[in-house]
Amino acid sequence: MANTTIIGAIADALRVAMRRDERVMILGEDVGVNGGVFRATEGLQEEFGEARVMDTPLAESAIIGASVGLAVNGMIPIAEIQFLAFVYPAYEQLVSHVARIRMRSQGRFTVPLVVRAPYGGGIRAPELHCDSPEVIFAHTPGLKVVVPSTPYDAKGLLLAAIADPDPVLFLEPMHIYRSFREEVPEEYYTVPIGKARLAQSGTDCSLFAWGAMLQVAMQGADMVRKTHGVSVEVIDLRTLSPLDRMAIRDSVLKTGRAVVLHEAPRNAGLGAEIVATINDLALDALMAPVIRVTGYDTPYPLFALEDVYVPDAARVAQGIMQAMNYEIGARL
Amino acid sequence: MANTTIIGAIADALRVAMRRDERVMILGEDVGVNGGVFRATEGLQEEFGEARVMDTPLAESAIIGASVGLAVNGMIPIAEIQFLAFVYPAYEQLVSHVARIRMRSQGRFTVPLVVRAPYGGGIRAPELHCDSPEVIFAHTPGLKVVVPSTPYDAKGLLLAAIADPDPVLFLEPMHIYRSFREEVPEEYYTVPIGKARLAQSGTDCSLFAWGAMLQVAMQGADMVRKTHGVSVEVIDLRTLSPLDRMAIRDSVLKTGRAVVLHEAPRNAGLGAEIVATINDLALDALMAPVIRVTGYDTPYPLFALEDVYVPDAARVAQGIMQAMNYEIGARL
Amino acid sequence: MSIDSIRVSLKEDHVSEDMLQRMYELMWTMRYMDRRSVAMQRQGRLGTYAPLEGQEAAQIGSALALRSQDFVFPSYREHGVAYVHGMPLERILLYWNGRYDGCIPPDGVNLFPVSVPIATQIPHATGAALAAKMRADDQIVVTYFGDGATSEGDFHEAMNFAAVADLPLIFFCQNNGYAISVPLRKQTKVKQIAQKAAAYGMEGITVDGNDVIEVYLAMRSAVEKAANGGGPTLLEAITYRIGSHTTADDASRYRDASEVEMWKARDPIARLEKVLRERDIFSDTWVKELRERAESVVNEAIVAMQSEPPVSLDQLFDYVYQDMPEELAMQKQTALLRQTKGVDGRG
Amino acid sequence: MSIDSIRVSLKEDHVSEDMLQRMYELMWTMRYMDRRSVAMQRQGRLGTYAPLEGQEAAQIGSALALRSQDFVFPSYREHGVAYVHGMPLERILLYWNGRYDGCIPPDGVNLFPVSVPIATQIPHATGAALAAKMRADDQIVVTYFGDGATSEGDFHEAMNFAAVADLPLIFFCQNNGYAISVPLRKQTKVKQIAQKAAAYGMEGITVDGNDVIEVYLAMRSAVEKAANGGGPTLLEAITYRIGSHTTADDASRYRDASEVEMWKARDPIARLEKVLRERDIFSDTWVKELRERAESVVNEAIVAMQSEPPVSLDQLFDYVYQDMPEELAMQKQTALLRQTKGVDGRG
Ligand SMILES: Cc1ncc(C[n+]2csc(CCOP(=O)(O)OP(=O)(O)O)c2C)c(N)n1
Ligand SMILES: Cc1ncc(C[n+]2csc(CCOP(=O)(O)OP(=O)(O)O)c2C)c(N)n1
Ligand SMILES: [Mg+2]
Ligand SMILES: [Mg+2]
Repeated sequence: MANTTIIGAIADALRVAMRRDERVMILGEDVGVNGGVFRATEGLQEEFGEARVMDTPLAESAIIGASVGLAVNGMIPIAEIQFLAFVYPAYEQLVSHVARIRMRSQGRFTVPLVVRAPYGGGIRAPELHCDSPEVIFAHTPGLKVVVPSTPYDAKGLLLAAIADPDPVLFLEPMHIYRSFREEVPEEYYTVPIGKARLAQSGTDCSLFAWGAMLQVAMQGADMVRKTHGVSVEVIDLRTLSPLDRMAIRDSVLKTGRAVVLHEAPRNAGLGAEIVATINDLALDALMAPVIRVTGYDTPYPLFALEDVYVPDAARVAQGIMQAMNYEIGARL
Repeated sequence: MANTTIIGAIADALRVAMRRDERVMILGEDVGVNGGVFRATEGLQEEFGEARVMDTPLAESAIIGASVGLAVNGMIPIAEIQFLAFVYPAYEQLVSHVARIRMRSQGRFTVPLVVRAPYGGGIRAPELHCDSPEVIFAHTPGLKVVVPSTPYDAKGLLLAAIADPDPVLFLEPMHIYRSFREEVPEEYYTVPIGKARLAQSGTDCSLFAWGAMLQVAMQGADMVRKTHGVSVEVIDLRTLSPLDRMAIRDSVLKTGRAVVLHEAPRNAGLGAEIVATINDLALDALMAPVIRVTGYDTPYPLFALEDVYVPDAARVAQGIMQAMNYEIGARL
Repeated sequence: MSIDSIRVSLKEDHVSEDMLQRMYELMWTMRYMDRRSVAMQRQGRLGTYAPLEGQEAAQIGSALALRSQDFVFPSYREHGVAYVHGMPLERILLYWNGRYDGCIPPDGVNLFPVSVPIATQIPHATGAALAAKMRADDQIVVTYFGDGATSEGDFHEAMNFAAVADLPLIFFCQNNGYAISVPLRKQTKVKQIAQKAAAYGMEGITVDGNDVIEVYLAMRSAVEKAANGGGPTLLEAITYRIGSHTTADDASRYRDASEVEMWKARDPIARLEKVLRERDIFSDTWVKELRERAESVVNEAIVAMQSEPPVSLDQLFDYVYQDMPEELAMQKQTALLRQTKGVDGRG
Repeated sequence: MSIDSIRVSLKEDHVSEDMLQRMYELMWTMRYMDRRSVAMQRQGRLGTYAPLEGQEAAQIGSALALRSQDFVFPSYREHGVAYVHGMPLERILLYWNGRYDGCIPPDGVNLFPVSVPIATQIPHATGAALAAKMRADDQIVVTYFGDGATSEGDFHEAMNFAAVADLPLIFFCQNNGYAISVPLRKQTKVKQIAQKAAAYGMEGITVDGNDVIEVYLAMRSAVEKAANGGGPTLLEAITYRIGSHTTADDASRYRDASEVEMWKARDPIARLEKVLRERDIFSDTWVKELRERAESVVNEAIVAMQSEPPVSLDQLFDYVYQDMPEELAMQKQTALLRQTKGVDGRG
């Protein structure tokens, strides 16, 4: 066991994976001697050499495109994108190729690629370092989208992503990279992709969150417990695509109310799909509209405004109370 | 008045706009002497010259990026993307710049750009000619997304898009480019962006659709009227961002049931936002889950499979009957 | 490195008579197949099709210089390359009928599926070449693209990456003078695509793409160079497509008939025929035989294509992921029920 | 066009004494401002900041050659360019404090906001230059970027587009040898970035980026050329950043101290000082005066930055679109209520 942070757990997972399987390699900007701008790959080039830990030219489409070629020619590439918004120039490679090669070739060629990228707000970073476009990739069949919110899950989910025969976009909540520590096994283990985690059991309202928002969700749940005695069930979705629809349904069937929390703009965000999932599978149980506590429908602002933009515990608490206080109308 | 098709109305709108305002120009691949692969720009280079109707190199990111520069330096560019999936290499320009320049510069610089692109399935086209990623752009604050479904709207909405001070993604349902004609005024007129159109009034169930799916919606509505006497209200959303949320709410408050229809994959598609909008504004009126009739959660297939993939009238009719036959449960 | 100095002047002597005859037969086969495909499209028996007529020498000549272990990343017009590298003709045809079989090479055939978005296959080739280099086995990689493709960012990023990493890779550009309707002079200001190699510190070579022997020899040395650790090459074959961009295009809108005629006079098959005649290895009986052989090969492929079983829903649902997500499995079940009972499972 | 032959050898005689002194003062001002910014970041008074120390000559020299009507599309490190072209220092500082004011040049200042995603501003410049050419007024466009940026697809697409369209445009590359930690040899196989111009049929010029006079003169002729219909130029200034990539970076992880020392010995300010002394236009009183002036300009800007009014919600909501959509107006109202009453309007 090691007591470590999310970034520590990620670095550990990378090392473990590279030791286990020679085909695993890392490519990206500044991943070599610099160890990545967040130090996720620190020491790896020393241990595994320049070929397996490769500083690429500054060209994201080539990084993802080359990863496709590496993957279909026998390697297991892990591509680091420095900040998630810088995957946009590689959007075509991700959507038109990475996500479709298995289907296009009916399994003849596959892309066991992991794309790692820090994302989300709250660190006073320059513009375009803080986008949360997870829904864009969740809408792309053929990709899986995974977001850990604890050191234990970070290591286990990343190792599962590397072992996965299909491409996984592994989003790292940089706001909580170093914000807390947890005991994490030193050996190899995986946390299954596709399964949500019950972060806290409750009876009155379900609260769905992921990544850095999980902490905010817990704080918000705590507030309403203290102020109004509301018992909130907090679900850490962990995998955003494919969604654990059964976990969403079961929780709402139990509580009858739900709040979704995310940093991304509300309109057509992943929150909408969670509302739609509840509509599909648990409408009868619903005693109030599902409340979405999200970023506003604006671009992520320059950092002087980010505290206004990113949902905080007070907004979560308000969202929960909104769901709790809803007076059901003449629904029929 | 001229009796014309959607593609005819688009060509007409372009000509009218270029005659009215010297700053309006067209750039894209094959838009010049070839008149565009669908002939939307036929004859325009002859009339307005090579500078105002410009064949660019084969480089979508440069087309959109250069359009930004044109727009902030006094022009009103209309960029043609040959098929919507070929805007993917320009995704970064669209999302990181086109959508954000007004906000970034607090109105000091603006991008009155129209990006036109044919999209959608059903024409036995090669791979990646048929994607319907409209939700991706609807999730991008700062962009507007418009889709006409009739020749009259095509001309009026395109002229409104060109007049709009903000960037508009103008999606053209190529499946119905030439499938029917309608009387269209020859002079300049606009159809307001942001307002849905009541395509058919009804009392039992609301059906939301746009673009090429509007026809399919009407056929599906017709089927259930004939077979089950169901009165369907069909709403043509026309603008996908910003959504006409009030039109959605009002219709569902009236009918109590709803079906959403689109070609894109279901998961996190625009249908989810429409469900979420109904959840937000009309949950009490809802007598059944909102049914999503959509493409499957797979990449758009090679064309031998497209008839299976793209929703047809029978699937729409089934979706409506599913909503009609739903037995409301013990919701509390 | 000046462009004029690198223009190779190769002698056909290096090529065996057997090889010359094989080239001729392959070119003839592809031309016949191409014309049949265009005709079938007109009859509604094939979807939109991208003809290669005029580009046979560039394709056959380059593909013949490859070894079977070499990995090919094509664009959408390389039917000739695909065939030479081991793709059965009927699968090539099936591709143009919207069938996935057209994307699946037989086992052991190192051919990536057609890439529709322009230039996007080029970085794939870069990655594959990096894998080959890391494994240090005797594989080189080649990617095909057009003149228009060189304007895309992906071309640039992949070229630069390959040069820096010194990869066993050939960038093969079929410069046919047009990207749909856009002529080369609107695509780039340089006269030859090979000049672009200079930006990457890479070797760039221009060959007469209608001279199958010149293409073959240039490709053979690029393959040798790559296989021997000499790094990547940008190889430009100047050629012309005689037909339209695809069957959905009408090239007469943007090309003068006189230009097309000029290029017809440089027909790659006729040119090889001249060489064969000079070498005295061309006879009417030989040609008759090979034409019959070629036609029956193509005709059999067409029959095979037409007798393919109907598409199956498995093709739509089973290959999105290795393990089908629950929700997708439900969607498949619904689709199956619709297909068998004509109803929605939930309807 | 050989790279060696185009390396300009220009004489400082062409530059007036006034201009030389102005250069010196501007470089000194920017260096003082840069060091203060780094210090303020350490004290938590500024966000992550990208220092320019070492690159003053490239920035001041090139910007001084511009006319006020010329349109500048910068990257994120061009504080010197921005200042010379008319952006008040306090706004530059405000940018690094996460404030929108930093993206708004005063009326008449043709400066585009900082572009964070690498190379993406380059196509903007291409479009702006196309507009300038269409209007045929006397405006040229210049875009700034780093050595790393030349690997991105956007650099390539924009260069190619500009060359084909023959635009009044200068591509100004500050080649400081690194893209964060990645050295030039891992970025590209060519020795000089200017060589890349060959791929586009464009002129490429390399100058000593630490020699402000050479930069200025090369830029002046590129501006003249562009203004006179001579088309675009790729102008490479070889320089070095003395500090870290940003205040979030630690350059000692990837650069040898000896390399940094070597470049410190080529300090652009010291080099200009030498010229001034040779010309006998450098005196201690003059320097003392200008330093005081520069310091007070910077200090005033810092005070102005710090006395900016607090951010307003209008900045978040009012500029997404010209006309605020209904739903967004509701979101703004909610946010306002939260701010004033500490509660959600609906809560
Ligand atoms: C990214 C992208 N943009 C546009 C298209 C549409 N398109 C298909 S082929 C083509 C021209 C390609 O020209 P070139 O690269 O010269 O190849 P050729 O067809 O001449 O073989 C275009 C623009 C596409 N397939 N992908
Ligand atoms: C598209 C994109 N990818 C990655 C980054 C992260 N990043 C910021 S600066 C930088 C290096 C840029 O190097 P160079 O172009 O040489 O400019 P310099 O910083 O040396 O001035 C990187 C990789 C980014 N901002 N945008
Ligand atoms: Mg071509
Ligand atoms: Mg640099």
